[in-house]
Amino acid sequence: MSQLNVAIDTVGVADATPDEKQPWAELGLKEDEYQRIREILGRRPTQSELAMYSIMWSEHCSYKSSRVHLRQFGEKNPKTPRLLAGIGENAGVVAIDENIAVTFKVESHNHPSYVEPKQGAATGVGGIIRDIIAMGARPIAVMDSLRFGAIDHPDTARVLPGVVDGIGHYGNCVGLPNIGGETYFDACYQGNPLVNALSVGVMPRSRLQSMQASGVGNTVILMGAKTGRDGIGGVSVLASATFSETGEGDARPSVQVGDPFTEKLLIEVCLELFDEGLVVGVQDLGGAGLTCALSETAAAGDGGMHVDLERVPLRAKGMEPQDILASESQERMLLIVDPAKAEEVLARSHRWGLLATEIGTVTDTGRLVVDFHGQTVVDVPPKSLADEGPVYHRPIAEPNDLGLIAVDRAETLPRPTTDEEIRQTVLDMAASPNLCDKSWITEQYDSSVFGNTVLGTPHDAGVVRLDERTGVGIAISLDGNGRFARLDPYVGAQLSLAEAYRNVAVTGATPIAISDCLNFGSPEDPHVMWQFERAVTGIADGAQKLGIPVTGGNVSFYNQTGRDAIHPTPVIGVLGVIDDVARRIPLGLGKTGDTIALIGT
Amino acid sequence: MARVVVDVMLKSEILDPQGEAVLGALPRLGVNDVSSVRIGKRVEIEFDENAQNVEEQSRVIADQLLANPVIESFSLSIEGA
Amino acid sequence: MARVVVDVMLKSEILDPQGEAVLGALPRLGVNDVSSVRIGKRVEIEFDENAQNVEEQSRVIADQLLANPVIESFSLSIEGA
Amino acid sequence: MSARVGVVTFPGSLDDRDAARAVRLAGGEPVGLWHDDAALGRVDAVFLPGGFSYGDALRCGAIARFSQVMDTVKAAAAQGMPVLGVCNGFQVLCESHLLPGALVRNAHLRYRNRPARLRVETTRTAWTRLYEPGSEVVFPAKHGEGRYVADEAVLDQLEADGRVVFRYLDNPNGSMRDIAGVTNEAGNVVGLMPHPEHAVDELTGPSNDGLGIVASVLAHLTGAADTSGVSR
Ligand SMILES: Nc1ncnc2c1ncn2[C@@H]1O[C@H](COP(=O)(O)OP(=O)(O)O)[C@@H](O)[C@H]1O
Repeated sequence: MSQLNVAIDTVGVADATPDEKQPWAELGLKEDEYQRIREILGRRPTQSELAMYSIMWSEHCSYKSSRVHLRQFGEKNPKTPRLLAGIGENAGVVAIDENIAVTFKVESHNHPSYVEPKQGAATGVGGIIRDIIAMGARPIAVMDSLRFGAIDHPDTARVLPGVVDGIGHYGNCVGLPNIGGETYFDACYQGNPLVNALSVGVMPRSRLQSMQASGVGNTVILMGAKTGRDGIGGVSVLASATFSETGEGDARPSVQVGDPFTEKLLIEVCLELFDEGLVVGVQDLGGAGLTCALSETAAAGDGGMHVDLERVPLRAKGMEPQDILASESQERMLLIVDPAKAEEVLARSHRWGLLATEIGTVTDTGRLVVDFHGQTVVDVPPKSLADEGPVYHRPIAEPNDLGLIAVDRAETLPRPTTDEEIRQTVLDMAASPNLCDKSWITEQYDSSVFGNTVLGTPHDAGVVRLDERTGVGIAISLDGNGRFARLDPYVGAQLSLAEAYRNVAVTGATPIAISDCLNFGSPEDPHVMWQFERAVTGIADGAQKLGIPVTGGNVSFYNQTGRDAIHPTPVIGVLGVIDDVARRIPLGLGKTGDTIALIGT
Repeated sequence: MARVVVDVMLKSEILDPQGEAVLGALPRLGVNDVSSVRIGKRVEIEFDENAQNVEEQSRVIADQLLANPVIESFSLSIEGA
Repeated sequence: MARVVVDVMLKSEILDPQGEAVLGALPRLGVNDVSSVRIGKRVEIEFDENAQNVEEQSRVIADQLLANPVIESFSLSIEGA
Repeated sequence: MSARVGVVTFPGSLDDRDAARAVRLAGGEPVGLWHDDAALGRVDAVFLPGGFSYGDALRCGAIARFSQVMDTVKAAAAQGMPVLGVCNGFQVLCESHLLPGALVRNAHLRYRNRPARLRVETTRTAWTRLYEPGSEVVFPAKHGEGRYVADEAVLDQLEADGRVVFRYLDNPNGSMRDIAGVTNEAGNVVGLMPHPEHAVDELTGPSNDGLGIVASVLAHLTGAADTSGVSR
């Protein structure tokens, strides 16, 4: 047995030491939240439990500030028989025809990409790909929507190349074509660049997977990379509170490094297991690691779960149970498997050179129990972590400068009048970083792997063939405009939705579904909360008008430095279906003599 | 002429996919008793004959250009002056 | 436990664009008296406690896997046994 | 019966499906081969596809060289079996010493994806015999480590023997003498960086020039109108 810290904080210890001071505030919990945890458990939480609650009740995992507004999507979404899985799942799933379905989602990895641009962006791509796998789909393409500060700011020279390198490196190595995206520069993103990544996958409808840990006696398997100390920065206060640290200064990095090769193996192994019907439930390990995967699968299932944490293969020495639970190591998936099939699951992953380990069992206790070397360190109702987190009704107030902005109208700007001025305006626009050619970026991305990319950059939307025999395919566009949303978040969000919708439609595809990534400042600022509420309402109303549902998305708050928030930046992905990709309409002018018409208003 | 070698390695707790891949391949070469492989960069810098402050300058280069302090650490050795 | 370090460098006649890129960036850091920069790999191998023939095995690893003799050369150092 | 072309899947191979599609579209029968299997299962030729075998962390193709399948491929190549390596497959062939030279980091240090115009320099190989000598083809080139390097003496020898198979018309990576692909002495083993398997259909690629690669090997295997200098 590896050396066990005698000071390990078990449920028994917690019972015996109710008055132990705990660093809940340092972990981002509020006093009343901490008291609620004590009520739920009927005692003080152990260190591991405290770590789990602080993670699951964070803004990122619990959507505590956004939840009341996001409900609108469910309420206003048009009903469509195409929708096979919607909001609340890892990613929304829509039917293409009687046989196939696609799943797609856009997610942010903004702050990590500022701290360490290459790895932050790379792991963002990796994370969204695992969401797609978890639904049962083969990922078939990625897209990226990027916002940076001023192009000539020295820090942009650090962030931009790293982000592009990370997205390219991860997508290229894992073998997914990049079929489009956006790149904008604005000083408001200087300290808060936005890195939003979208992935789309395809599956036979019968292969749709669930995240339920159901079936008492079923085995819980952790598959993929070893668990290291990646990204446990916050939780490290627990350790330093009880024993002094001796190790090197770099012992607790907050940065995760991605390994696209392992991710590629995860894709192949998972799909093989799904096709063979070897999996009961599956969940990817994302930002909140095992904590999130264990509590969500257990909460979605019908009973409880028992886990022996010391079985988790570790990359670092001396990890405490709360470290293992909080680790954000990449390229891991959790599988729920019939014990009679466990051996075959392990064999199939080993054949690909992928680690897979039985770490627990599904139980009927209604509790998530985690033991570490035989001592119980977690014993909680899983729903209290996954579904019963705090919900806030944050105050909302219209920004004071809205009137000021409204009177500063484009019509008041000087117009070019002479030929020379018009010429100069055209040149200025062509040279503007937001309009100029982006091939410096896009040619660092593979666009043709899989041999199904029918349209990629520089077209209005990416078009991918799904089935070689029928020619059926999909089109996707990803669009956002923070400047419009700053002027009027309701209309601005709708403009982005309309732009993505149009970009899909002009390829010849019929739009059928929406995914969104909502990038905003701090929810504790009532002005930001107002922007958020307006943007969500705009999207929900727009989706209703257009007759296509919002199937999922992601909220990124706290994109702000001091009191300065970024422009509210809802980024919208629209997915369309095209019966025969051979009939797609590319960008550009046709032949000499063709008529040019302008339609619309 | 001074020759400076800067070794840049990933910090010990950071995943090193290159090292892991090599470790995984060793059994194919018949090597089974290696416990860890870490791969970093070795940078050899040659200064002009009469360069001043070689160590100081090397430290600046390593710190600002060669190593990414978020995930890497470096060590310097000066091989002749 | 033996720790072996293998340094792999591009042969001198092979162009090293990464080294050239660093060299080209130095003046921006205010460094003007560097004449050459070459970038290679540093591989740290840790053997199990009771591994045998550490040097021999390391040489096999370096020669067959870590360095490509067409373009690279390597040097070995054993740091403890 | 159409010829059977084995397509190897290493962990990390990415273009294996595309290679199989190209074989099928050109009239051959693709057969999947697994990196850990020594048996080639009665295939008539082998296609090593692009990707990042075993993660390609150390040096592209360096680890794939030690796979079971490569031992068998080496032996079969020595017996004259046609072997094609594209992108990572080319890197694997060089690392395995089935082809001379090495592929290193692009001179501009970035991964770059652009359609590449190539000149077919020789049709005296198993994989190019149906092209017109000197003709121009367009295949996508997309790689970060595709700069072909070798000793001057080796390069001179390749030129003298007519073993440069493809040359870039707009060198995208700094390859020496604009070399995009080479062959072995017998002409049965060919490696190139750009992707013929992504140029099989104008709907999804820049051209369908790549079909000629597999068509050539099929013609070679059926021995049709043997105008090439390649022995079987
Ligand atoms: N970061 C990126 N990733 C992938 N594709 C991008 C990215 N940035 C821009 N593109 C692509 O480049 C092309 C031109 O982009 P853009 O200048 O924003 O044009 P548009 O205004 O038509 O969207 C589009 O096809 C877009 O998808």
